[in-house]
Amino acid sequence: MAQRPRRMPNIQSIIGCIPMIAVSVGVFVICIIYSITLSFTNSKLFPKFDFVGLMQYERLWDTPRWIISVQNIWLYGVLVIGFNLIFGYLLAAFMDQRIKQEDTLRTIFLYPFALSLIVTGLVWQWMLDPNLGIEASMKNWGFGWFEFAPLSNPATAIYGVIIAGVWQGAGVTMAILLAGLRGVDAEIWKAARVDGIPTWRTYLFIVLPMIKGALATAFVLQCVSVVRIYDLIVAMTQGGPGIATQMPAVFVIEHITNRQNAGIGMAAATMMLLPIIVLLGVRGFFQWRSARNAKRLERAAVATGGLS
Amino acid sequence: MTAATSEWQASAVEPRVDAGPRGPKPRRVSIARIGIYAFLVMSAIYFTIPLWVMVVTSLKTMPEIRQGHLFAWPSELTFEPWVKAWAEACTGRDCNGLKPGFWNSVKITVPSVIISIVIAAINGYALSFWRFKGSEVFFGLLLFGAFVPYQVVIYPLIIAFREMGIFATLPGIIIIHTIFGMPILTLLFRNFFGALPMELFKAARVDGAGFWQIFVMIMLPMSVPIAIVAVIIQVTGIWNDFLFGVVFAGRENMPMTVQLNNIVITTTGIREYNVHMAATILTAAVPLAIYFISGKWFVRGIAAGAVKG
Amino acid sequence: MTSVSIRNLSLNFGAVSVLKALNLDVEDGEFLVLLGPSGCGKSTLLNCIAGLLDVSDGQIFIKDRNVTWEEPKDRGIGMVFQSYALYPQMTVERNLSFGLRVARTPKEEIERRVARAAEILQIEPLLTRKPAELSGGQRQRVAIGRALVRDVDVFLFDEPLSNLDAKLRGELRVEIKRLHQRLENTMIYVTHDQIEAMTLADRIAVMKGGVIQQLDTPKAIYNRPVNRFVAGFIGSPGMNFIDGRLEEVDGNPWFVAGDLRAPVSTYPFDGKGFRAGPAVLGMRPEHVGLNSGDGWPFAATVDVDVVEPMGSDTLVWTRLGGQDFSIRTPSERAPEEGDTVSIGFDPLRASIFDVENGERF
Amino acid sequence: MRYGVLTAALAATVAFQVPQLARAADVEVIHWWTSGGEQAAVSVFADEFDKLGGDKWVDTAIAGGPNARATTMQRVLGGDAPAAAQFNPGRQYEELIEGGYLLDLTELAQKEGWKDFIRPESILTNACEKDGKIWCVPVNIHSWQWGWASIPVFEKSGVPVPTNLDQFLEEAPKIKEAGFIPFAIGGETWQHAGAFNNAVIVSTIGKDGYYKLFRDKDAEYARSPEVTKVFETWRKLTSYVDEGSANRNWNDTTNLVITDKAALQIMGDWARGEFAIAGEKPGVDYECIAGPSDKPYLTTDGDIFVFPKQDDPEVEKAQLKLASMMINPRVQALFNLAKGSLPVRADVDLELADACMKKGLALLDDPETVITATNRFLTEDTSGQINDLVAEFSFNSSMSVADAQERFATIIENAD
Repeated sequence: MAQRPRRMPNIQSIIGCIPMIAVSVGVFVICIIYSITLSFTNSKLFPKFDFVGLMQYERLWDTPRWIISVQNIWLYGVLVIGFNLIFGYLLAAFMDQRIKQEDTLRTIFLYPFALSLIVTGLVWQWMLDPNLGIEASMKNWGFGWFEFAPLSNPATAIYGVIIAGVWQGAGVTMAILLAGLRGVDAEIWKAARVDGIPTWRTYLFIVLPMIKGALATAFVLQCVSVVRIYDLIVAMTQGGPGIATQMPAVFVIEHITNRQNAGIGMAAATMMLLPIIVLLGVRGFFQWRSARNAKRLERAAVATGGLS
Repeated sequence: MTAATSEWQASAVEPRVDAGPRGPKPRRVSIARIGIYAFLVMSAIYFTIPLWVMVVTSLKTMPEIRQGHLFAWPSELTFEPWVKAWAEACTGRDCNGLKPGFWNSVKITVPSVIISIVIAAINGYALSFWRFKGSEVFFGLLLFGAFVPYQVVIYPLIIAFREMGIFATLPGIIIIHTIFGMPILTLLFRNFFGALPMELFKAARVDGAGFWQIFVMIMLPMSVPIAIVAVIIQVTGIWNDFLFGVVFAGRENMPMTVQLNNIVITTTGIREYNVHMAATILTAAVPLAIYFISGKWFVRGIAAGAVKG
Repeated sequence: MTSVSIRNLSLNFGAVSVLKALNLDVEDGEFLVLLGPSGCGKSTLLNCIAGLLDVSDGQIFIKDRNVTWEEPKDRGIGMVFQSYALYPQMTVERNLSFGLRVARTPKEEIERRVARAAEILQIEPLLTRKPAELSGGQRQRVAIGRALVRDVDVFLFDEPLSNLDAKLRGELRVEIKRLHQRLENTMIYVTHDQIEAMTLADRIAVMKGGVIQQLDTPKAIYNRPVNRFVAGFIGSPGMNFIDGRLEEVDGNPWFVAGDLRAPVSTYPFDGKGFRAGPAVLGMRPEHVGLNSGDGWPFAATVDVDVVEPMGSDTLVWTRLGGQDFSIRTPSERAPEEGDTVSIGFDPLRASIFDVENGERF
Repeated sequence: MRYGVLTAALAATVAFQVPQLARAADVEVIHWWTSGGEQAAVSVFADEFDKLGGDKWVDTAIAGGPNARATTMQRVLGGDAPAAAQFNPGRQYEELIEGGYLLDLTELAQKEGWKDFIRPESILTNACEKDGKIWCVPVNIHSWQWGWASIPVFEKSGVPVPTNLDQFLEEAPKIKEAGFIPFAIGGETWQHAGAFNNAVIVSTIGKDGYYKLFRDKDAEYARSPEVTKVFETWRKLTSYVDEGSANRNWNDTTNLVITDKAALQIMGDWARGEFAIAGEKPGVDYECIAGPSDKPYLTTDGDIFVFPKQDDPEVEKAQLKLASMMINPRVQALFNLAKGSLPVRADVDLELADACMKKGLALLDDPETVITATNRFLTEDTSGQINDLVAEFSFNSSMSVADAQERFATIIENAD
């Protein structure tokens, strides 16, 4: 049996997977390598392969706009993800209290997620306009002291964007966490009630650790959308006032086109890829470790089983 | 019959009356309960206000908007902004409103959704039942792609698409959506097929069906629910896309979101907020309709589409 | 004539060896049961025979034809699965005919065969229903029917009754036996349920760790297990084991465990024969005599811990030599908890195993 | 008018669908002329071109110069270049010339004798000529150095219309007290950088200082106290900006002056188109202040069109036709009157020019008061960095003048 005949169906399978192979290798390997390579060149509008070492990275980290973009995405990321998780969990926990209007409320909380970020950005830009938006309306009602125009001030503009981000994302987090809550074994509740643990404590210390999976899902979903944030900025602030709400994704797009400096644009893109790779690397490591432990256990089981 | 009899017997027995509470637990309006409702109602207001503002603003005249009563119902209803947004609003010399953008979005969305779902279904099926050497590696790469910021690959893709001559064409933008929909959809289908009993597949093989026969005759009819979820994810995702539309669609196929943004940032004379809001609602109409119609499927789609930890 | 023949079959998943150079011959028309705990490789072996798994080494013959690398459909086999594996979107009729339609069998022929299978399995009224509208037992009948219509040489059953409740399982067991009697096909049946194995099989292959431990008739396997594993696996509750030594006293074999000493000269030593040294004595609960065993060579007095009435029988739990010891006795003769009873057994019906490798002496 | 466009669009669609029947080419033009006055101007081009018969002007208007240029670049990069694209004269399209992506207009220019009538000649040679070949068509001259003042606002505030920035800054508190926005500016970064680079720098440190900074890239000078004054002036100016400035585009900002809500806007002369279309009269409703300075200079900025190479010879023919039409004296007159800019040729009849336009023409006639625009000295990358810096400085009051100046000097130092 030296020669193992091949079976035909696997060829069919490979043929069926050609698009997947092309995309996974062509786009997610070759294109990324290409982008990273260009970040070491002095490419302007068109790709040029005259290598300049780390020059683009040095310049990148010397560019105030990039520094601000990075600060912004951290601030935005931490606050939006944090708010969404806390707010989403509160909503989910409250929705879990046999609320009669649950369906209606869920529909209301979740619909922003169905909207384009362009739409979200435009609406909130309009609501936060100091001359016509919430501020103007409140002043009209006689609250002359009322000031709420975060987008007009560079120090607060990013918080205006965060309001829109939370508006768009809290409902999804709620939906995912609520699904997680509904998946919790009903007997846990009975046990907690019999033990006399207050409801809020049960939610915080017993149930929360049990819905780790849903939390992780919500967290990863938010992370991915934060790193990609582009549309919201374009529609809401165009990066302004000044450069107060610039984001890495906007930086990259603007440098590969309008600014005609693909080299630094690709350096910035590579920096955007870095946290993702670290995140996946950490996850991969934990997965590998648990797989290895499982294997060891299995081996141990096989070994002991073989003796008996 | 037996149940009825025993019930009758039970009711025939005179129940003992003891002191203390009996019957249904009285409804107590606790402070906690009020707090919960207050929180939920406040949240609901936060979530609804923008939609309300969009609707009322789109129905107001410009003079009324300038008075700054953001939340008030229009004193004088006008549908003119809607007509204008749909068919007359200008970007430059073209004054066709959002209408062409709407049809462009349809042209882009329909084939993109179909193609991406068919490919993802085949991927998920092959990955679940017909693994070949390296198939898991390709899938791993694809999953990695789900996390990659689009900006990292846009520049090389522009160049690659130029070389293939499909930059700024309808097939080009469809391929782009297929590419970027593939990771999440493949995961979706793989998880779905992976959860099906392997024995079903084995039974079909013993019955003599091959790769495509099993896919078409057994698996596809079974994957209707997951396909609905996939359609919801893709239609909303592609319809709401801005970045790819602006870069890859080309002038002839500019989707609605791009056109909306163009209309809003283009002003001649005064800024017509009512038209902008009407245009915004029109752009949001399709995904909103899908959301309201699909209801719980949408929630399921989110949970399923979310990358599993 | 052999129906299925397996030569040196090995299967590795990476570094893990699941089947180890296995040999097996199944006679034509035989009902063979593959029995073993989960993970023993019995289902894997069945899947290899079906062609659903590619083997690492070795050959498989069906009707003297080498089918090692044939497609499942070309092997002349039909298979019934634990989860029934009915195609949920098809009616029963279409489920039955799917394989024939794939093979482009003429329409009349399909109808004829479906009708025959439905008649044999008495599922004619169900033909237009979907699987979701059937009960578990009906589904399993349809699953069997699907193998039936294809007119195969060998039926493969992969734990077909495990998803059913106890009562239904009993009924279908009888039905499968009738089916075998009627069709006279070769059947290979995988189960972890020893009652199914004992009742259905012409021969049982007890497997563990990818190796067939013993291949024999149910009776032989029950009475003369070749090793301690087979002995412990068959029977419920399991065989009682007492650790001790085999010694030769005056030319006669003796079993010694602590202060218990018993001559075992009547023991057949049909395994690997007598050898002095550490040994384990095994005896089935139903072979232990209660209060009447004074005459038997091995006897002891024990305290009754727990009594479990099981209807016609009662299970009496005591402790002997520091280990749990169970005795099955007719209910009318059962002692009370706390009683002291004497027990005895006949070496002829016991088994003695080597401590080192568990083999039967 | 609207129906005319619709018909044109319809005709274009038909032509697109059945190219065999009508051998007409579609000439797609990317530009950023989207405000009211600009649209009137671009319509001159489009209508005149369509009137020539056969070929069709296909309009791709994208609000905001940077956005429009980004689109052009993206599409050239993707191999889907438009037939014509607007740029500011300078280095914005340098790489397109070097990469050989543009149609060579030398032959046409020689045949029509562009060099003989384009005035000042530098506008052709500096902007469009490279290695002895002509690559673009200049269509107008714009200058950034204008202040647009609402006369009613100044009257109601009880102060005279200023003639220079220092005077304005003295008056600003009074204007604010009277309830008006003293200084109107929008949110786009180019508005800030444009006003800063051109108007404030030139009126503060004069022509020589301007050249030292941008032409000679003299970083030492950029750190000098004279330049510090520029930043101080800008800081003062931006302190009089209203809340709604973020996110506002330039023509909405001009509208604040037109509707007498704001006192002064610094914006290029294209703002005049907005005043004209609103029916405002110079000297009565609004005042145009050159400089804004008592010793004003004007940059000869403006707009040019490049014609990216196309595969279809029909389109190429149409491109040449369009290039020729854009520089045609009659079209130049019509276009520039609508646009509010100055024509690029001297032989254009400008009888209809208003007072502001005449002020500008006078300044342009004296070579001493004409300076070259920054775009010719700076790459898009460098000017982008300056844009970012000035915009950040405008909005971020915690950024000190010294820091801003040092960063500015560093950008100048590293510019290529």
